[in-house]
Amino acid sequence: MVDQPTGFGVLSLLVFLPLLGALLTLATPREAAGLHRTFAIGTTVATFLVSLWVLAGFHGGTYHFQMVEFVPWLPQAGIHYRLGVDGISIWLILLTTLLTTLSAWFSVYVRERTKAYMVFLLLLETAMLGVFVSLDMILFYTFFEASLIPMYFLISIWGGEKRAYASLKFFLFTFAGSIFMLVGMVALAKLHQQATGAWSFSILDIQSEVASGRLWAGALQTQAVVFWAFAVAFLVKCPAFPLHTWLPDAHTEAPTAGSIILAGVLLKMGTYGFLRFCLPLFPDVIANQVPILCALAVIGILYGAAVSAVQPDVKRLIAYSSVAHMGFVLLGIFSLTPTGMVGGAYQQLNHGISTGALFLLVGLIYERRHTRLFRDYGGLKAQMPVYAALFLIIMLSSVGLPGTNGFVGEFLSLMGSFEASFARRFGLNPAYAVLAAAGVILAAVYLLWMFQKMFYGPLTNPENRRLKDLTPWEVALVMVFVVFVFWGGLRPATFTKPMEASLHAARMMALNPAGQRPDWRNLETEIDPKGNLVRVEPRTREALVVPPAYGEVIAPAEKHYPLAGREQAPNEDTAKEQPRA
Amino acid sequence: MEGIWGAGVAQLAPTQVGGPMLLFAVLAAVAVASGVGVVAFNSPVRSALCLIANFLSLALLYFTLGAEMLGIIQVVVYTGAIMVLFLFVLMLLNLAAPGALRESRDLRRLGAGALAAALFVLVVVQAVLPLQEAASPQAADYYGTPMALGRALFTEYVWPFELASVLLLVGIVGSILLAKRRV
Amino acid sequence: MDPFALIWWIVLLPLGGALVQALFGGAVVRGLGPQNGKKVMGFLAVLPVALSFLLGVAVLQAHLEAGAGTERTVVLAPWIDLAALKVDFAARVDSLSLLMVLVVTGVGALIHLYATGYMAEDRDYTRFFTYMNLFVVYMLVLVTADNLPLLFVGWEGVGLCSYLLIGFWYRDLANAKAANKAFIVNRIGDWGFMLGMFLILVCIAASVPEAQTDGRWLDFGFILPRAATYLADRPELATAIALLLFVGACGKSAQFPLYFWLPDAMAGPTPVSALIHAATMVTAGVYLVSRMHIFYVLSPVASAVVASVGAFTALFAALVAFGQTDIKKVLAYSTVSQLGFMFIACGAGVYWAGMFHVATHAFFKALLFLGSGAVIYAMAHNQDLRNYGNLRKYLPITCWTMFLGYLAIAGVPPLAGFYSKEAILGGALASRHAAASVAVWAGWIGLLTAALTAAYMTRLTVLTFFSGEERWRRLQPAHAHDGHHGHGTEMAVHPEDHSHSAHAPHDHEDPHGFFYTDEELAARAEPEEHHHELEASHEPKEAPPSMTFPLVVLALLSVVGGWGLQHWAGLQEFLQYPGVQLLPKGTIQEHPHGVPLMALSIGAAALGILYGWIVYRRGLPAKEGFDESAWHPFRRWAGRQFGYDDLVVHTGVQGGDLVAKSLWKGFDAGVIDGIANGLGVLACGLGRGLKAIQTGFVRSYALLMLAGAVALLAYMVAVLTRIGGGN
Amino acid sequence: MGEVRSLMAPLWMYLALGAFLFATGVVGVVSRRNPIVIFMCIELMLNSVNLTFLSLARFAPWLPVAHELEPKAWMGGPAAVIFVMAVAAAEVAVGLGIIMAIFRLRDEVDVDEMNLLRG
Repeated sequence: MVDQPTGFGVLSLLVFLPLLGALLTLATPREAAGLHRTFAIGTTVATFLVSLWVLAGFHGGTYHFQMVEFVPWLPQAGIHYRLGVDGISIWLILLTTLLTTLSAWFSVYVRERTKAYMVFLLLLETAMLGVFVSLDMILFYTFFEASLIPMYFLISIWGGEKRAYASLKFFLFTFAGSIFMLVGMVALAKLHQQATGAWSFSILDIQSEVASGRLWAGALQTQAVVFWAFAVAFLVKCPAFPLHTWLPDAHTEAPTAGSIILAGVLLKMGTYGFLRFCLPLFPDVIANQVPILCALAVIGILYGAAVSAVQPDVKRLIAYSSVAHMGFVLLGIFSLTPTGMVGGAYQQLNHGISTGALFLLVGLIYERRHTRLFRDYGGLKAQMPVYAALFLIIMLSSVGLPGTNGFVGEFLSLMGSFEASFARRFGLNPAYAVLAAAGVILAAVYLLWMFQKMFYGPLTNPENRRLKDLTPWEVALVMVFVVFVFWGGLRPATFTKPMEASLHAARMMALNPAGQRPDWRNLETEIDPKGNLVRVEPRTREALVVPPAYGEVIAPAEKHYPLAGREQAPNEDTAKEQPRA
Repeated sequence: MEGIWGAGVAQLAPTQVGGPMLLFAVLAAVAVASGVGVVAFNSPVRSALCLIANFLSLALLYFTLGAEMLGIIQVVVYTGAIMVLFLFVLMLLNLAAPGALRESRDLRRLGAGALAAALFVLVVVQAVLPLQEAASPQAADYYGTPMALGRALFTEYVWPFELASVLLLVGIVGSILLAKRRV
Repeated sequence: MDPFALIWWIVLLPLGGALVQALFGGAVVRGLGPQNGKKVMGFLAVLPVALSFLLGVAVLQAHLEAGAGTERTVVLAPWIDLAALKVDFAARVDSLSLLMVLVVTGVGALIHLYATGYMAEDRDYTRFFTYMNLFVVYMLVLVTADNLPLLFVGWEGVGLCSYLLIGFWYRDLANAKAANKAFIVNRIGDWGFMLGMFLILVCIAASVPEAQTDGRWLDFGFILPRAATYLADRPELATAIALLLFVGACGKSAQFPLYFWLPDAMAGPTPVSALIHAATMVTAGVYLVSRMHIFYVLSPVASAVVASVGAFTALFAALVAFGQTDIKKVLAYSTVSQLGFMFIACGAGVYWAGMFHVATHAFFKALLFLGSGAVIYAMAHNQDLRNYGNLRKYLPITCWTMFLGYLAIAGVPPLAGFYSKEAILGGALASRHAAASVAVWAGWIGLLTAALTAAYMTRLTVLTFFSGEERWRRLQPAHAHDGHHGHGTEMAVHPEDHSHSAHAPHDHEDPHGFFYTDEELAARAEPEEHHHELEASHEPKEAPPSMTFPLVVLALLSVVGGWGLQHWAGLQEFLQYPGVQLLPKGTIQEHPHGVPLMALSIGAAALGILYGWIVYRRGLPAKEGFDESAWHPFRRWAGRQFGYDDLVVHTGVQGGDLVAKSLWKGFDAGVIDGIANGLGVLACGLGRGLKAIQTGFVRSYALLMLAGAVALLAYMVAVLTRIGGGN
Repeated sequence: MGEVRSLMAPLWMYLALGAFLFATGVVGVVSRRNPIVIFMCIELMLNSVNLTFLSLARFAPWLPVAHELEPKAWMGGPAAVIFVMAVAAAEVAVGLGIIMAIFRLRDEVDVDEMNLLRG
């Protein structure tokens, strides 16, 4: 089918507003630092408002892409300007705009070369937003790579002592990974051309070919290769276990805003890529790859935790903890259970919030003392009680204490992987879940150790005796995170509801046989609130926001995997629900 | 292969020994000797003189091929113009002094000789011998006349011709620029 | 309004209290001055807990009117809301939860009151009560939760508060370390808890027909009735679930493999030890096992494990208690030992007796801790038994209330401890439960432990209050060491620190106002906090009424509590009803009130007391004096927990550190980065190699070109001859 | 094939001569150090190519245009010769200019000294 061009819409505005701001900032005189800050903060705030507008217009009840924009670009190559947002990307967009706003706000501490700094920050925002909204693989790849450059400069200009090494390592690792992805994209487009006769880089077209089983019909043996071409790029980005070593250096050397965005958003591009590409497009091989990816995730959880427990440098510690946390995300996503996938996708946001906040807090103290080493701290609790309290809350959300957002994500992903592994799905076995759960213990170990090193004990270092507590606006800055910590912990439904349909769809795309797979192009199928794939009346994309009348079930939702060896339920006694008040 | 190499491999065509062969033999001998001389002589001036001899013999060979026009052009352009240029530069740079540049007898020359020999053998074996029986000219006699040449140049090959003229123009400008004192 | 909706107010009131303390506490204390401010905030801290207790009584009224057998779920709000899993903030109102609610709020209120006096001089007064109120909140969430995840919220929440309160005097690193130890060991338990929860889910959720469920897979109302059905064919799964949950219980209730955090937890202020580490939090494990008892009923193996672990822990801790000289440590080990008793009950299948002991133990152990707190308070924060003696002369109220508590724990009839302990032993010895033989053995060990308990408690009491001589009189300053953890004396700015900070690097420019100027710094400098060590001339003084009143109330409870609960309130019937099935049908038994058991337990108590009296009545024996070398080797060994703690901690910390460091330096920096950098080096080498070819000699290029041409030609020839081979 | 004309040697001799001169020129280009001589050798090679062109145009006009069965003449050969000469002239002019420039910059013209392209 051929799409009608829709002009540029709100998503384009969202993506290119920061770019506009960057250009305006460029136009300002070099030494007007205040002006640069005003422009940058103003732009990010405006972008945040636009993203709220997008959220307001977003409807969680459908797995289809909404607010789709389509502008023909290179028809003969099947490359078009195609944007859209669904449940998987909507919160990442919000996270991006929020974190960028806060980083820009924090960046009043940047003294030298503010202009370039702010410009890079805004360019980075454009690139990140572009990654999350683009539905065309070439567009995606462009933004994906474009996000490297501003971050590279942020690290290599405003970074710490080893910034040159760190930035180069960061660039090379991620770049090398994504090269494979480009190859995979071309391969997919070529396969689309073989299947239908027309090249297309639109994931809508490709996925609908995959859903109908036509795309891979002739090329089953190449599917695993293409899958890994994508997977490698995303594993580097995540980062998963053997490919993670760029992260500690980059995090440690990056300026605070860079660390916040790196941890908060850039890492999510990896897991987002898994959800957007690897699950929907490779239904025939994904099950065989699950054990490998889950193994990497589990190793990452334990390894990251163990290594971070011996870091002498607080930022390094947090960086390694990111490896562990993203392990939970991967584990949840690749449990391929409804709970696990929601947990993984939700843990993305939580990690963005809690780790971003941790980096922010470390940045606050770093601005004062210009050291990140534990041995220079200790006993700060008496000196800066408010700072200590905020740090405690954020740290607990990172530990995954129930009641904070970190718990819900970890809990659900672990539950999902536990189900999958006890049902012996995909060749998993219980060891995966049991070991992964042990990561929760280690999280407590290193984070508590960090807190003790920084805040407990006598105030030994006389340098610290002069430290004042946080200034009010700094407290406000951190409070934003604290609000989300508790909101996400006590009302997770706010965030999980809009994701669920898309995640169910992604899961069915990965697991169901051809014909029972949801199709991103076919608006006559829908995921109902129970998670079943059902048929609905034909409708237009604009009409997606109204919940349709759900028709017959094409594929039922497989909510939980039966325990291995008892696929048939034991005879049910007449135990009835307890009366609920 | 048939199409390209015509009659393919055949036995030697009968050729009567006589004046024409003799003439060719002489010219060819001069050409070969002078060619070798160009490469072999150590002094550039001698090489230049050998080159002149070579050009003249080639011009005469053109005549034997019935391409009088080209033979004349050969004499005028090469022997007249280009070689003068060579000698002029040689005198200008005063490189004529023997031993100004000692030629190094290194492996490179051996390699060059070997490779050149290989080249020669290959070409002859592959391209020349299959054409042995083509002993008689096929082309019409007028093909070398100025008229035919001019018509060809101004009809069929007009674009290459124009390009050649542009090339010459560029060459002139370039050489002037390069030769100027202050580049 | 629905009286049962009050259950949420019970939880929310202390939460409000905590918020008030956290947000306005500092301001109030600064505004009204330390004296009045602390009074106000102390009142505001006790009030919500007391109100919760009253509300709890009201809910109990409604519950009894509705019939003890009923159970209700009061939903406050949805929490996790997925298509595949729904979890609510739902409170469960039944006898079990109400019993716990009353114990927590009642004892909690008393301890809060006590703390207002005990902590009066502390500079972080309001922070303390923030944590205390928060703890009550979490504890109430734990006991009222209607589903496992919500229970887990409380479960980890109390762990958090325990962490915060153990490390309350954080300026002493030892306290911080103890706090970390507590939290991490608890996390090990939580790991088991979580896995058990997941296992329940996968065992039941996927097998239940869609029609029967609204996705609330983890509600007790969903799990407990179905467990028997769905695990009947897989007993090993029931065992696995039960044991995983028991791992959690071990962590929280300090049972043997994981007990070793509790003694260190005594680093916290004494009210904390009384509330968290004696009365309420540590009994959460028993509550969990009782709440989920159906799985233990289904799995004799698990029950046997529970009983034997409980028995071993009881005995082990009782022995260790003999080697302790710190009064709070003795009480800590006795707590561990008593918890062991409760698990003997659970393992024997007399769950109600376990809960009974939870209640009575809350009374007398809280009393004992608070009493010891009063003693410590009176003795200038010196906690060493060996410096006490003949304190009854100075601290009459403390002495006699604590004496009652001592009799109660020793199991002297008709005090509280006697009834509950006898219920446990009787249930165990007469157990007709599937794991009967193990339970019976556990019962006998329990009896032995009862005697030991009486003995070491006699030691404590006699050495503290009686045994004529006042040993701190012959105190050399050398001995004035120990348990008390300085209230931040380190914080006082000493002159040399001034000299340090005077030429601190950031004196010159401070654009953001990050640092104190010198005068601000001088203003902040607090004088050395006045606090005197215990010395020979010390005159102990009785604690203020705010501290003694709770002692009296608790003493009363310790006296009548046992009889009251069992015979007046009819606890056994109260807890045994079909809904919660604290005893599954069929195995209900009357524990033999026959003479022999009575005689045995009384005899055991008498024996222990007699031994203690004989040994200690003349004061501190020489072979238990200050130089530990003179001690009996067994006592010394027991004092060091038979080396268990050192072993575990050492291997854990050192080993973990070693592994992690080697992973980091070796694998991360070595292997992975090695490979990455190796690739870089390889590329450079390649480039250098290619660079060598670029000689820049025109003729070399020409030669290469020629060679290429020849090779190409030769190739063509070869190909052509092959193709043309036909003719 | 048609009757043998006078003044004619067979095609293969011309070609062989051309090939030999070409090879000789190659040897010179590769082995000489004097740039001017190298130029001369290049001229030699160009001329040998011219010879080949002409002889082929004369004897076997059907070679380059195999599809025409009875071609009158193949004027490509002579034309090519013209172009080659033009190119040669331009090349020599520019080349010698370059040589003079180099000589002015650095007082010798050994190609082995001109290795600015060395990596």
